[in-house]
Amino acid sequence: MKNSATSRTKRFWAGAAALAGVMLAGPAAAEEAASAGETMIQLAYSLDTFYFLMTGALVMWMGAGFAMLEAGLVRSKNTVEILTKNIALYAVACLMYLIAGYNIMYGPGLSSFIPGLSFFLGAEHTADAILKSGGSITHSKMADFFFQVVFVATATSIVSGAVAERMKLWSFLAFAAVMSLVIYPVGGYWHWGGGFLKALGFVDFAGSGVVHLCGASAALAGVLLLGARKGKYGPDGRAKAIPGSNLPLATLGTFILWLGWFGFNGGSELMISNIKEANAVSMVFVNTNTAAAGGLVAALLLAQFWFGKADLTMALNGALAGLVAITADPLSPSPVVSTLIGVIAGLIVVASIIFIDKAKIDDPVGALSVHGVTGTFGLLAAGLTNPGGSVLVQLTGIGAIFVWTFAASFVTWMALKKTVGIRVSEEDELAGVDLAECGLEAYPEFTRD
Amino acid sequence: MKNSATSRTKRFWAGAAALAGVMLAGPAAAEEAASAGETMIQLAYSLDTFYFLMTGALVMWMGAGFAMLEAGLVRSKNTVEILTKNIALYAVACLMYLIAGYNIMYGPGLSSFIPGLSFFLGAEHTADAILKSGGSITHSKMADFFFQVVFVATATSIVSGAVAERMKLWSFLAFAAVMSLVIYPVGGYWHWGGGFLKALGFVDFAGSGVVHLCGASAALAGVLLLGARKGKYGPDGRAKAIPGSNLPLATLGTFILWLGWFGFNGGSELMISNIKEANAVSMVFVNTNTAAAGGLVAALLLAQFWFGKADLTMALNGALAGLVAITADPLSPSPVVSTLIGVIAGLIVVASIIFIDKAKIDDPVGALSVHGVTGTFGLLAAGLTNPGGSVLVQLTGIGAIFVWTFAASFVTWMALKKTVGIRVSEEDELAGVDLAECGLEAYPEFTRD
Amino acid sequence: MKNSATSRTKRFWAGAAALAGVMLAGPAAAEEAASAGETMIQLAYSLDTFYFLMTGALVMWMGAGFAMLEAGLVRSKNTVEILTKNIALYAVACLMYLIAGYNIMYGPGLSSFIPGLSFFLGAEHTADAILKSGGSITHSKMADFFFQVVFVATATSIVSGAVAERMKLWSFLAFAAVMSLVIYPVGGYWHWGGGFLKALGFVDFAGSGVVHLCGASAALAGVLLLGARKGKYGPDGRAKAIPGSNLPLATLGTFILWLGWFGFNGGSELMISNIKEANAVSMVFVNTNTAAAGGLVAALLLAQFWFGKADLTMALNGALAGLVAITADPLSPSPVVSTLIGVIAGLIVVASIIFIDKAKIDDPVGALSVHGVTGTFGLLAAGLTNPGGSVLVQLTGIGAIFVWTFAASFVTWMALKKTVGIRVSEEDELAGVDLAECGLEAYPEFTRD
Amino acid sequence: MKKIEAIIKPFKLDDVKHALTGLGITGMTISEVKGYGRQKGHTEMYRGAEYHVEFNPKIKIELVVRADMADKVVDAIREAALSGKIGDGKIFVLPVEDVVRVRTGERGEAAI
Amino acid sequence: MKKIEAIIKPFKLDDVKHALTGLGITGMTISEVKGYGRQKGHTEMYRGAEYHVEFNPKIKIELVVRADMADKVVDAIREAALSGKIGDGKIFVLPVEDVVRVRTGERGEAAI
Amino acid sequence: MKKIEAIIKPFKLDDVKHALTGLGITGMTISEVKGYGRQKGHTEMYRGAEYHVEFNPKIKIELVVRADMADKVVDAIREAALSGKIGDGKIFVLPVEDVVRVRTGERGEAAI
Ligand SMILES: Nc1ncnc2c1ncn2[C@@H]1O[C@H](COP(=O)(O)OP(=O)(O)O)[C@@H](O)[C@H]1O
Ligand SMILES: Nc1ncnc2c1ncn2[C@@H]1O[C@H](COP(=O)(O)OP(=O)(O)O)[C@@H](O)[C@H]1O
Ligand SMILES: Nc1ncnc2c1ncn2[C@@H]1O[C@H](COP(=O)(O)OP(=O)(O)O)[C@@H](O)[C@H]1O
Repeated sequence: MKNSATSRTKRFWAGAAALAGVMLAGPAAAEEAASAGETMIQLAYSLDTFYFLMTGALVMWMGAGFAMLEAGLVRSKNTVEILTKNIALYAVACLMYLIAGYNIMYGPGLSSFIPGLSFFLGAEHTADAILKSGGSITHSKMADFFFQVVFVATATSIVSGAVAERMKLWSFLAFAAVMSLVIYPVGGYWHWGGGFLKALGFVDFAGSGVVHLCGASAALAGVLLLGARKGKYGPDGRAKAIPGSNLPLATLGTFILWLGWFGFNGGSELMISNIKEANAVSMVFVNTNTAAAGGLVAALLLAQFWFGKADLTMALNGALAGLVAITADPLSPSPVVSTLIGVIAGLIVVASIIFIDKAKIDDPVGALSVHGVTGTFGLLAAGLTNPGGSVLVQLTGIGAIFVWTFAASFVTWMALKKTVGIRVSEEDELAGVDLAECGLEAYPEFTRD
Repeated sequence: MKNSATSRTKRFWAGAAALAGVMLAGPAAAEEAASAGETMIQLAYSLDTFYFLMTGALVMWMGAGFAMLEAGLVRSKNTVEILTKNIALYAVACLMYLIAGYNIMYGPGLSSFIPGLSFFLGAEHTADAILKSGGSITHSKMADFFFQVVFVATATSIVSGAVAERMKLWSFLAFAAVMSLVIYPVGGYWHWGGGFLKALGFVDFAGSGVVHLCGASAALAGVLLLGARKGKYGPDGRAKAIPGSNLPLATLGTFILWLGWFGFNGGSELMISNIKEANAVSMVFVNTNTAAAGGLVAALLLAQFWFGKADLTMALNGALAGLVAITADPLSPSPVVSTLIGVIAGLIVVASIIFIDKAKIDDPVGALSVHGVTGTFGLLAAGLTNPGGSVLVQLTGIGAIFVWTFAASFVTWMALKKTVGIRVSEEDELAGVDLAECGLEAYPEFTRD
Repeated sequence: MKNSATSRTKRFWAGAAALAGVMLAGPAAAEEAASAGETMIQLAYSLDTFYFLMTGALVMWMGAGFAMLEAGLVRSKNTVEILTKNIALYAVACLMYLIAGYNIMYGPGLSSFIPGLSFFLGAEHTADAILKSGGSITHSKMADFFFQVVFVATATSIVSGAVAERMKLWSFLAFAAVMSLVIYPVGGYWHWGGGFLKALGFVDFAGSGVVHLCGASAALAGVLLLGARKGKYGPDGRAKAIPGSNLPLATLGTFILWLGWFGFNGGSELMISNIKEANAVSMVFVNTNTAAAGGLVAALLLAQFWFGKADLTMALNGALAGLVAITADPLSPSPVVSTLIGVIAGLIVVASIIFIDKAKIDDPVGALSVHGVTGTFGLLAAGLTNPGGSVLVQLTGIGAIFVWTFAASFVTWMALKKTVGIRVSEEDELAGVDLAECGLEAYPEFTRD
Repeated sequence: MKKIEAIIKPFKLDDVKHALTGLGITGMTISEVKGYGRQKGHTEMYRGAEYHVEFNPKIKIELVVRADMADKVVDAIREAALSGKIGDGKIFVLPVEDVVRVRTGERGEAAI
Repeated sequence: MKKIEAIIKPFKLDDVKHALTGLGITGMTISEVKGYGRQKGHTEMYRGAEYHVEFNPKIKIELVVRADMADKVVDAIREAALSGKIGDGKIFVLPVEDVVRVRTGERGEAAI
Repeated sequence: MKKIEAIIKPFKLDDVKHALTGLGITGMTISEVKGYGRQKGHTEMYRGAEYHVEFNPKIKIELVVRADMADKVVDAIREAALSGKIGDGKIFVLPVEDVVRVRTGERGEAAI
């Protein structure tokens, strides 16, 4: 409890104090040394927990990144709704994951395919248990939950961008609830929860598959059932450009995501309190950064050569593509190899966005390409760069995550479509979903509506 | 001082090095163990200090959150001025708190009601003193100042939103100076500074009362003396909506505040370097997050049912309401109880905003409701959830903070009103305060003025 | 690799565990104590590495700050291009510094003037080496690279603002590549890399000279070769105001920079894991904050007295001026002295912006004044406040950095000018560089073009 | 039929609209314009350099009315738009030859 | 020569432009306006307080044509702008006395 | 009295304003419009998909003048707005029947 700097509660671990002050006599040394060991376990536990909380906070911040990115890439008449979706999905995801999602993902499972079900969070680790474990319980359970819960929000954020400008707000939030309660946790259980993908040796360090491919697969199911935005494809079937209304916001969103990704990947090492782990986390930071840089430069150059102009939005997607791709394994490759992975991802994402656009799959922000296509690429690359990786196993993992997420999402979207509907009326879409759904305009004073 | 990775200064604590390298002989063991103890105190001190600095930086970031939230919720013609107020008040608060505010709040007092007065910061803790204390001095005095100074800026930020769009810039900054020099520190002294509220057992972990209720009380005094914005109430007395001009900014501001709140509440545990503290900080993070999520969802649903539309601005206020409410005690309740506290706060804030609006108290951003009403609710809830809490004591604390802050603020505002004036001319208000006060327009190219 | 909370890899350092569990017997005590020492070295290494990564992440975030600040201060028709420049230069700088820049700056040099040349990053410190060093290797090499790489991006960001609204995108990025590959690293080598400025006793804690003056010198060379924006100076030669198009973005950018600066200066202490270092880092945080606050208030007051209006953009520049000035030495002065340094910097920057404007050097965002003029002032002030400082040595350092950077940049800009050209066509400038260079508009829906 | 074009101060729009609907007017079109006139603009400083804002924001109201209504409409606008301060604006009356209502195809006075 | 002013629904702009270019029209000028008419606005809630949006967004198309083209142009606009729902807009025809093309100095019909 | 409507390139506004004030003109009203004409728009790529910008930004100047001033005003605008490049714009002259100054109630030429 907060208090002035003068009247503090005594330190919990008296060991250190004792050591510092009293210990000059011989006989008690061994006993006190035990205390020293305990103190070090406590310190390491604190450091790892703090590291978890800080990196988790960075991942939480990615929610703002998605919100800004998507708000910048839609038209102003649909901006309030996308903002509402983004911040509300974060809240919904947090609550659903608290209710049961976390337990489904990380609780004891029924088999390596079927997770178990239980509700709410269990008790925190006791000091006794931690000390008895000799330090193999490395961080707080609550910190673990916090770190994990921001991941499920990320997965769900991916969906909102792809279905933007035409999906009903509440249907979307209903889907977000199902996704964070069940769909994402089941896929997560298979790998990080200790399920069959883990057993197979699937490599997915921080979630190119578990998080990003999952989000993109759910989005794809939604987009297919939803159809393209009115006016996206001309009578001749050609894709028309629908420019985003606020590119500074989109750029800010990308910067936020880039920053948050240091938490996303950096925190996924799960521990930092010894030399090996600290070195690993550092390597992850460097590789994450360099892959993003490579992706951005490659996408910008490709856009320049292909379209003759330096398309900023492609550069932004390129950076994100690099980030998604390296997420599968930001630890084993060298920075140079990471740069290359980023570069390839940056090239892929530009081509993929154009291809998907031409295939009449309307994805206003490029989420399918950024998270799905380059997520898949990243997983395959990890099969090669990771010493324990295998392309075959990676393909199995990709297939499993895609099939499960797509199927479960399709069923969910379909159920929503058949009941409450998932698409706003044509009239509302024309006028913009903001007024229809939220009764507000994002920029009431300047929009030329 | 910065330098290359190769030529580092030797580590200060030679103990560890010695231990690692030399210590294989028996007789010196005990002596060296003392060194080990000292090293551990040093490590813990460093970790706690670092934790303070990082969480303090997050709270500083809340200044940007308030600036963006308020800039998004006012009209574009008053945007530059609100931005100027927000960033300047942060600076002014930092300077005033440095000059004497911090000492008033945390220095030795004259009685449990009357704080002492001294100027500028005292000396940093010496290594000797820390080691001798056996680790009960847990972090740097400068880090403590840094953490505390960002809190006073938060309290003052609350005021700027409520008086937006009509208050004179320099009068506001003058008030901000008085508030951060005296008004806030005195209330703070009563509780965190070890005054009578502390003695009574008042529960206010991170400042639902000391910071948020204080800010709202000061704002209320200002709003009452200032009157409503021209055109806010029609001739028939009905409140008219004055839509905010940039909702992406308001959403970004809320995300920033949400992130910053992990520092606000998480840092208020004041220590993280042992298992118990690390667990506590983790619990605080989880509860802070879940209360915000609950508040957001509840406010959004209530808006949907009440107005028929999903009012984004209410959702944002709902999240902030959850955050303010849980701030009184984010440690004792379970995550489920915290969610409920957030939910109730989210419901309260919507009703309160509408009620205050109808009561002809014009608060453009809802600061009175978010910080005052739900701050009060949070303090009362803490009286129930905290094992050492008492609703009676909480009421005493609420009363004390409100009466003191309101009265002192009222006098200050009144003095300003009688001398330099606090309200811009009608003409300037009509044309927007930006041009009159700052000579600039926020969006000179797009505003339809 | 990410995994559930239940199945963790055993802790690397078995020492602590052993101590905690087994060690009650006497004879093994000394041996185990060695283990304890090693564990403490590991913990300190982890803490310092983590501190590096977190402060580095804050500096990376400054990239977003520059992007927003500059995007807010240019006209909307040039906004996409400035965003593209800012995010792309960050990527380019990261790649160039990875290829050779870091090695040039921190690798072994040929002489104290001429750095060496090698490519890509060397190997990470091994645990053995660290332990053997007795803890004098304090943090991961990769973390060091990460921290350093974000600095070079900062230096390059400074340039983009000064040459905004008229420079070709790809020519700028080419310059950014040269600057981060060679120009900045050479100047950096002279001081932080252990070159002759280091030997002379030059005081530049975190880069008022190495980073900010360097960036401004490079920018000055560019601006002189580029000329003023069309329409900036009337036929009568008087400077015309060209108002920035989005002041909330500019304010957000300043807040981001302010936050990031805690990483910039705070991380430059390079170590936090003992009492002395933790206290030092805390002092740096406090001084950094207070100098910014002083700068902001001083600039705002001066603008009010001088122009009769509280010019927000001057206040923002004032805060940045305080930050740049204190960067030369945020450790030795007291908070009060730091405030004064900030105040003087805030006054200087306003005068300097106006003077430079009148001198027909067209710098849309004030980068030359903020980073160059107040950077120089900060270095001189450090010559006085730092116990080991000397104004003469400071002048030498300023001269060396300025002459080298200006000359090398001038040659680079000139080469670009003579080959691909550095300035867009008059027609493109009139229509805005966004469409010409990027094919996009920042706000396609609202701009009154 | 006549077309009335009125340039007024933005904050007078509500009053003018009320005055017009009070006369039974059922349609009008408004736009944002900037006016140059006897009401001078203002000079501001941005980062120490002066800039002149010579054009003041105004609202332009356009409405087509039956010829016999024109005078009443002009008077109503004049009264409602009057603040007495410089810059209150102008009202222009122009001849109109034909009017068509898109929805129904009606022409002439019926279409107003 | 006649000036045709049409107030239409924004999403009909493309259709109207096609219809006009189909007639051989080579120039027109458009602007964003807000219309008040039989098509009522809508009422929204912002933070619990009502606000009425009485003006609907419209596009105004202005073009000057040869007198003998006027009827054809009016018909073409009418057809293309028609959605049949209230608020489809109005077309006004005004007399024009002279036209000048800035670039060439041509006057009258040659300048259109 | 005549109403002069000129559609010009935005960057020519300053020159035209100077030319007009040089003639003793004391009032005018401007607005932002988009023009379609011989000056073609441009085609851009956004994320790989083409989009056509067919309307170019223009400024519309409206001013009512005494009939005997009309020619001088038209000439002054023409000269000042001329860049010689396609898209320089048009000037239209329309008849005006009455003018009212809101502030004073003056009518006719006195009100201009
Ligand atoms: N001759 C004119 N033609 C067109 N618009 C005019 C003319 N004179 C004035 N206006 C418009 O009327 C507005 C008010 O005119 P101004 O001369 O400032 O004040 P007042 O009408 O009170 O004398 C101007 O801002 C301008 O928009
Ligand atoms: N008398 C009028 N003068 C000018 N504009 C008008 C007039 N009547 C209608 N309008 C314009 O036409 C638009 C459509 O008119 P409205 O009455 O809503 O529908 P409809 O033409 O289908 O009956 C209005 O929004 C307004 O912009
Ligand atoms: N018949 C017309 N009616 C109304 N506006 C026109 C007409 N013709 C041209 N304009 C306006 O004049 C502008 C310039 O015309 P354009 O044909 O491009 O060039 P130019 O006048 O040099 O031949 C157009 O963008 C449009 O705004």
